[in-house]
Amino acid sequence: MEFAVSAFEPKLVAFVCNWCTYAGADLTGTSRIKYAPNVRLIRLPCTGRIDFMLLLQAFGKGADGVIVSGCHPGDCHYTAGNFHARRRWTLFRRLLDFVGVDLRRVHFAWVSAAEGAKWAELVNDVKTKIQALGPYDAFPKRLDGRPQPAEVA
Amino acid sequence: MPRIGVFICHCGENIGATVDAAAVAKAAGELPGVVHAVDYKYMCSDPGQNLIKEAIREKKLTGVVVGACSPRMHEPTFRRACAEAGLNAFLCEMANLREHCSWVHEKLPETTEKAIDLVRVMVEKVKRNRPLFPINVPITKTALVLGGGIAGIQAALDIANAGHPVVLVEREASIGGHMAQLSETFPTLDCSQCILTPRMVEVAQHPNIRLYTYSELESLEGFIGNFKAVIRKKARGIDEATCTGCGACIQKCPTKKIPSEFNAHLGHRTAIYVPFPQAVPNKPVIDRAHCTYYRTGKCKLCERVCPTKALRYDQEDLLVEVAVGAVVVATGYEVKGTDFFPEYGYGRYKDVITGLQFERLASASGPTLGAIRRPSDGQVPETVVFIACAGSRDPAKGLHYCSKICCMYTAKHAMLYKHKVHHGRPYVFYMDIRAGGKMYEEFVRRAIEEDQVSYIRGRVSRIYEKNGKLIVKGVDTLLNSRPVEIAADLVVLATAMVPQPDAEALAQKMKISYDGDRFLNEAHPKLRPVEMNTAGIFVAGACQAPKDIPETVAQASGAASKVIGLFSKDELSREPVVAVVNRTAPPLFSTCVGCFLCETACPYQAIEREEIKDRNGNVLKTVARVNQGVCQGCGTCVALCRSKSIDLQGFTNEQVFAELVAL
Amino acid sequence: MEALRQRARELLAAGTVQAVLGYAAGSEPDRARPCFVRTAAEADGLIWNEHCRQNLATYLQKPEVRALGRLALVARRSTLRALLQLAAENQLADGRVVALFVADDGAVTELPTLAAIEELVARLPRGLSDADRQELDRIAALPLGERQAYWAGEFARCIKCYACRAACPLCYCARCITEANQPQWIPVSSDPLGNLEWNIARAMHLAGRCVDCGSCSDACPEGIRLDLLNHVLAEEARTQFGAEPGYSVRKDYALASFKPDDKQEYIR
Amino acid sequence: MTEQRILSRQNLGPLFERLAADGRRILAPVRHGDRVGFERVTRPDEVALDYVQTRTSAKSAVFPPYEPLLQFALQGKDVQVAEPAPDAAPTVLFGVHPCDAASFATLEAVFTWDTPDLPFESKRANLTIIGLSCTQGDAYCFCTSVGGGPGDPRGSDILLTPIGATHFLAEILTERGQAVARLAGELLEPHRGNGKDAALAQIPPRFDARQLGAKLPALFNHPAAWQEQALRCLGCGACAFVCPTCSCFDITDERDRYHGVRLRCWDSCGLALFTLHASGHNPRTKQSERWRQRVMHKFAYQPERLGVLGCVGCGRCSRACPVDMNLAQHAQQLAETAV
Amino acid sequence: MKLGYFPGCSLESSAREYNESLQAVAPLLDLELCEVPDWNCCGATAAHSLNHKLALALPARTLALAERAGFDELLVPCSACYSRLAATRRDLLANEALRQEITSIIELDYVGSTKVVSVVDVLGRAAPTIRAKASVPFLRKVACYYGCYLTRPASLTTCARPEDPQEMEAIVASAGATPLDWAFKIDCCGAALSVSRTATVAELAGRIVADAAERGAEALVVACPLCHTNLDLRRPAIERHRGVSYALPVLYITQLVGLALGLSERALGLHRHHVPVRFAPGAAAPAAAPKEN
Repeated sequence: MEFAVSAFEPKLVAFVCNWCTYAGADLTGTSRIKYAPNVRLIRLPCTGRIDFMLLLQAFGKGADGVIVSGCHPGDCHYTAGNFHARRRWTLFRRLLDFVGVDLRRVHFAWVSAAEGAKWAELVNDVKTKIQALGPYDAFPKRLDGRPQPAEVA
Repeated sequence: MPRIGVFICHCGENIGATVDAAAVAKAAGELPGVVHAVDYKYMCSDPGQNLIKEAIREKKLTGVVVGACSPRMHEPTFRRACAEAGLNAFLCEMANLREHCSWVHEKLPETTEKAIDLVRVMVEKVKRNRPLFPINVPITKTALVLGGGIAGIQAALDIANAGHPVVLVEREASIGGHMAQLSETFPTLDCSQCILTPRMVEVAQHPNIRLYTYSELESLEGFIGNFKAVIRKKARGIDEATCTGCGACIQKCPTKKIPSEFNAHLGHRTAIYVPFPQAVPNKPVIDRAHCTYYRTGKCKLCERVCPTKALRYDQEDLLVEVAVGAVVVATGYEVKGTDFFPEYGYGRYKDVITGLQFERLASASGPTLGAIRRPSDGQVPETVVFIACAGSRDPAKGLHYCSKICCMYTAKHAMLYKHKVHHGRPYVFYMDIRAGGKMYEEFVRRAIEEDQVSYIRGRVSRIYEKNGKLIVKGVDTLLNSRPVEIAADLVVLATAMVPQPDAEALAQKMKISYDGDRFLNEAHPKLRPVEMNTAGIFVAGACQAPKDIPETVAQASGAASKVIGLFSKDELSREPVVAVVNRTAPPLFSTCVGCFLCETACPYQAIEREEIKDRNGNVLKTVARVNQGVCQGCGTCVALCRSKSIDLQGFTNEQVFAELVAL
Repeated sequence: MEALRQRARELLAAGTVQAVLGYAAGSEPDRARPCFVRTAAEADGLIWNEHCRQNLATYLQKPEVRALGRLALVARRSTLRALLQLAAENQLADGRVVALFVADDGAVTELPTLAAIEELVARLPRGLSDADRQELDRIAALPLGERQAYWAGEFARCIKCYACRAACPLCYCARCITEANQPQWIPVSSDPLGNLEWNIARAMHLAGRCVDCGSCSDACPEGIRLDLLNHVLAEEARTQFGAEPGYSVRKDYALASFKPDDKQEYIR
Repeated sequence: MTEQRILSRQNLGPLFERLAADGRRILAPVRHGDRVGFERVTRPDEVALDYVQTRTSAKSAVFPPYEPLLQFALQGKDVQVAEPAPDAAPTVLFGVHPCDAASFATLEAVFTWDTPDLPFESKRANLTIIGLSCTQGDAYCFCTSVGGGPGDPRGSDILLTPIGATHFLAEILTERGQAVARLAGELLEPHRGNGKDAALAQIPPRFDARQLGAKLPALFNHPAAWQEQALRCLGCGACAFVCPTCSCFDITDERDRYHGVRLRCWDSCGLALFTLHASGHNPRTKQSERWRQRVMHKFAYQPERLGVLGCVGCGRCSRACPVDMNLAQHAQQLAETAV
Repeated sequence: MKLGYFPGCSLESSAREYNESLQAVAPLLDLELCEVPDWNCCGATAAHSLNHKLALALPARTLALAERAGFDELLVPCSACYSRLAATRRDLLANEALRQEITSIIELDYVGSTKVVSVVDVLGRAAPTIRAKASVPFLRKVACYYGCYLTRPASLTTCARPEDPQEMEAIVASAGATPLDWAFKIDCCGAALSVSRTATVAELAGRIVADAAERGAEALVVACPLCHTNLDLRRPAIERHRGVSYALPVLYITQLVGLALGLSERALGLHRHHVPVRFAPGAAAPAAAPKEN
């Protein structure tokens, strides 16, 4: 059992804003700080652009964990996009929790363009946590023509 | 069918040492829709770019993915290369194989796999890219400057001197603002009016400046390059074209005891008046609240003596509409806070005055012609106490912020007093002395050392009158915190600098943001200090935050240069990464239902209302429209729209979904 | 009930309104159905009891109903709140409807303007019923796995008939997100993901807007307690952001505004 | 070929076991609180035998809410298309009332009138229906108005009618019924001559569906007949989705990066976008037109084109409707409307 | 109007005339004072500097008793008592854990529904009635002395301008008096040192008396028993310290109002003062209309 857990490589999707976290992740690279290769970034202009449906979409497509990250409050390139996003997340998290979506799989962070190290820490930390949780089988997946776990009829 | 070209860069060893670039290119070549996939040592080099250009031409590519460094680094480079080869620049995307992959992971098969993933995601995205074209917004090359103080004057002159028409609006009867009221200015002690009035005259005579005094902004609509401003020209009661400014009416006016605003209520003026002798324009206005004719229906003495028959008693406010491309807000401040400290007795004791009143006392054009005489009995005060921070930096009693200019003007006042009353004893109660600025610290030292101003570090608790003296009770925190009492003849409060009383209303009218103290919010506190969040609106002077004259002038010139920069082109060209509200066939017209919940989410007020009408002009539907000149492309509205009627060009829902599917 | 009929007769007779939208007896004693009364004589058919639940404000967006002219609307608290929220969202012009608010004791208050509605609704008691509160707390207290299983079981019965959407006074989009198919936001099929995404999207789209009428779950042919999702979000929006939708015609959408110091302890 | 037998309730258990041993799955009504629905069962004690009506119909057994029509996969730059394996598991639908049993004739008429519909036919061919006569009805039942009845054998392969508290009269009606009877063997005892009518519910007819069908075309352009009734219709799909005969569907593709599936999903003529054209034009703009379509389709168009009524009088639509649109009541009104 | 009433220790001893005058004036202003049953010391003695919980429990008990008796407001004439009770109420309402702890100590619940009001609060509200009923307007110049506790700390006081309060001035003006602008109305009288360092008291209180006298005040007006003690009882010490004698009486504000309402000097307890309450003849006649301030 133990080796099965450690063999599991979680699939992480990160929704990040262009101006802070994407740039922060660039800095991680420039600083040659190593982190787990499990994460895939979706670059959007601003956290305000991140529709809550995108997070569900990521899980529905098989993500085991999701990271959402943008500029620190007050630093938004568009002044207030992250403030709007934050309210959306607050409500969304409450709903997810209520319907039984595991909040340990949804991580929110502020990572600025200067926080390259924080980005690496974040990814590694989320990866470790999701690895311990295992694959997110409890979340339904999009039908894709492959055999489904439960019969359709 | 899409024809996508994929170009994988080794970036020398930067990518190549960790990621198997050739394998990435090979894998990319097998992706559906990819017709061309190569790797190369340095894609950003000229030969590398030529590889892309040639492939675009030869393979008739409909989209390009460059797997290289961060798009924040070279996206413009590769997009330009694509455009040069005839492919719309926005059909090029970059996969970040360096910063997000080769530099942060070990040389392992997973790393190359991740690189392939990143390329595939971008291939799927670019298949859904549409050609986008820079948004060109025509620019009306006329600037509106609100406020005729030194900030507005400086901005207006700079813009006008660059050759652009300027509409300058001042709500008082003359331009000049607070600077015209000042006596001498720190740290040079040069005469304020002497340096200001030439600028005022220059404004009046400048061919590019249209001056509206005694006027206010009624409304502002539109967006950068294309504003429509309506100016309310208040009724002066005289015909400005006919009036020669001879002043006969003022001489004859029987109502003479009206407190003069210009003299900070220390002197008087008549009902028909010019605020001060050097006023620009030097044309009087009638103060209808005090004028005998307006109050009783009789008098008209002014009309009788007017040599040019310029009086127009029945004149009404006039609304003037002007088209402008940029706005500079320079509406200034007021001095306030006398009621923060009732125990100082301002209003109860005539000889407790504000700093601005002291300016008028010290001014050669003031009520005492520059002699320091106390208001109560006209005596020369032997002892004067100056109280700094009388309202500022004290959240318990007044304002939390520092008014910034008080330290310097208090030192100046004490000096001016000492220069005029050689045997006088000036005292200054202060919290800290903030004298950052060129020659500022030296100026304060001069006051203390050469002019022997007694600086007492401590607060004043109370002022009361006794035997014709004002007893100032305070504490000296440097002298073992002993209570001190000074029997003064005059007390000057360094009252706080606050925004104009109607600053909030003006900001709302212009849809620009302001802070909790009602000062206007610049777009970025460091990097965009003269811009407002609303594109095309700029800020100068103390309406943004307390500041002194040099700073104000610098900011005004900064704002002017932004306007001039904007006006240097005929059209404003903007990145087409903007939100768009969809339009569909009738009878729906748009899937937008017009709830306008997006309106308040937009940080730029870019959401407008569009009425969809039938042939007879009946409104069928009101839907949202994004003003592309104003939208900055954050996409907050896109995420908020329930019916998905708004999308963000360059980051469309379809593109993002395709990216997720490809993961 | 007679007071209601009398007000309806008067409004119709005076020509103040062209129709009164109220409730009539349903197929069985435990049901009531919305009805449109056009003449004073028909007003005798109006009833008022605890089965009169469908929020009648829902009808105001229908073109057929718009075509009827000025309406009187039999209203309970949530109906009034729906009217105010619709007005705040530019969907209802002041004066288009006269609300006939029926209090618990049967007293009828005629509210011809939105201002009058605002004034009255401000005085009404707020909050969830005890039963709703208990059910909410019961589910929230379940361990995560059981909570997940509970909702998976509930959503499994969803047949995507969209009765919840049709019954909701604030689901008035001309094109619902479920019908946006480029991209396909929510799977069309009523499979586990499609049902989960639909129900989450519906609840989120009503967050900060829902007026707690419960028409969604009343309408659900499978009896899924969809309203609980709305209640949870309404409570969160109220406690976190002070959102009280449906109490003012002022547009004050919690998700389109913010405070710099909004809660964020979950963000690292 | 009808044979009559007696089935003791005690023998249901062994019967279920023999069906299972024959490789058949059993779908039957199961009660959860105040809700009864068809589910897969293995034991008779799971089955609700005293229910009036399930919330949703039994049509899912042959026409599920969503089902794959084809699958595709990307292989390199090629697309491989595959038919999904037909769902051919032999199935017994146990305990459906005669109205639901009758609905399969309507579904068959729709799905087989022209091109064979493999997903449907494979399921239908493997389905045996053991019906259960109604001993009780409610205000919404109107099977007798549409040519059916609480003991109507049509559609069932075997029809059970409760006789007293302990037995069923079992009418073996078809060859598929015979096959089950052979499996049951001695579990089916000889018929002792008990009459079945006494046990049946009384459902008085409210209108004559045939006559109504003949009259409807004349009412098509009779706004009063539709508009007032449809004014309160909210335009949801509840009535169609619970209906045992509604067979409209929508086709959609779902995919990830390598695989995809083409699905058909239930749809409803009550939804506004049902008839929306790509041009933006919608031939049915008003809810009354959609409601009219529903009534016309069931009582006029399907009888005319396919020779079957589109309504079996189960009353589910009226029970499910959030705003109490009562189909039988409206049909009755229409039948009484002078043309 | 019915008010809970907490006289406190002083008003039963050194400040009896404050109690007498308040009780005499109240009915004329439609105020019904209902003494809180079984009240106890407010703890303004040494308690509040020695034991924090005791300092809260003592006033809390009185507050709880007042709340149990159903009073919306509790009138506390002594400024020191007022300060202790108001501070306790504030502290308990701000800290639920503390409230529970203290209420368990005193074994009485207190939820804060009873508010604490001072004589200045109550008379301020009654000013229109005083103006209307002032049959013998008090046509004299007075200096209103607030002392420390009525205006401090700023978070407790009900005075709109703690550093330059005007509430007492408004009351005495309604009784016909002319309040003077003077220097020491919120300065300390030295009450805390009243016993231990009388010389300091003489200096501090002396300044107050001297300034009021020099500005032509005909009376000092106070609303605190401790102030009264220092300005009235300690007058000989003041006069010795300054070498000047002052014939400046010190009136409780209730006494001044009582005089204006036509009550007798005896009813108001004026005879109990150390400094005789005597005024220059003439001015008190109601001939001249009271000067509005």
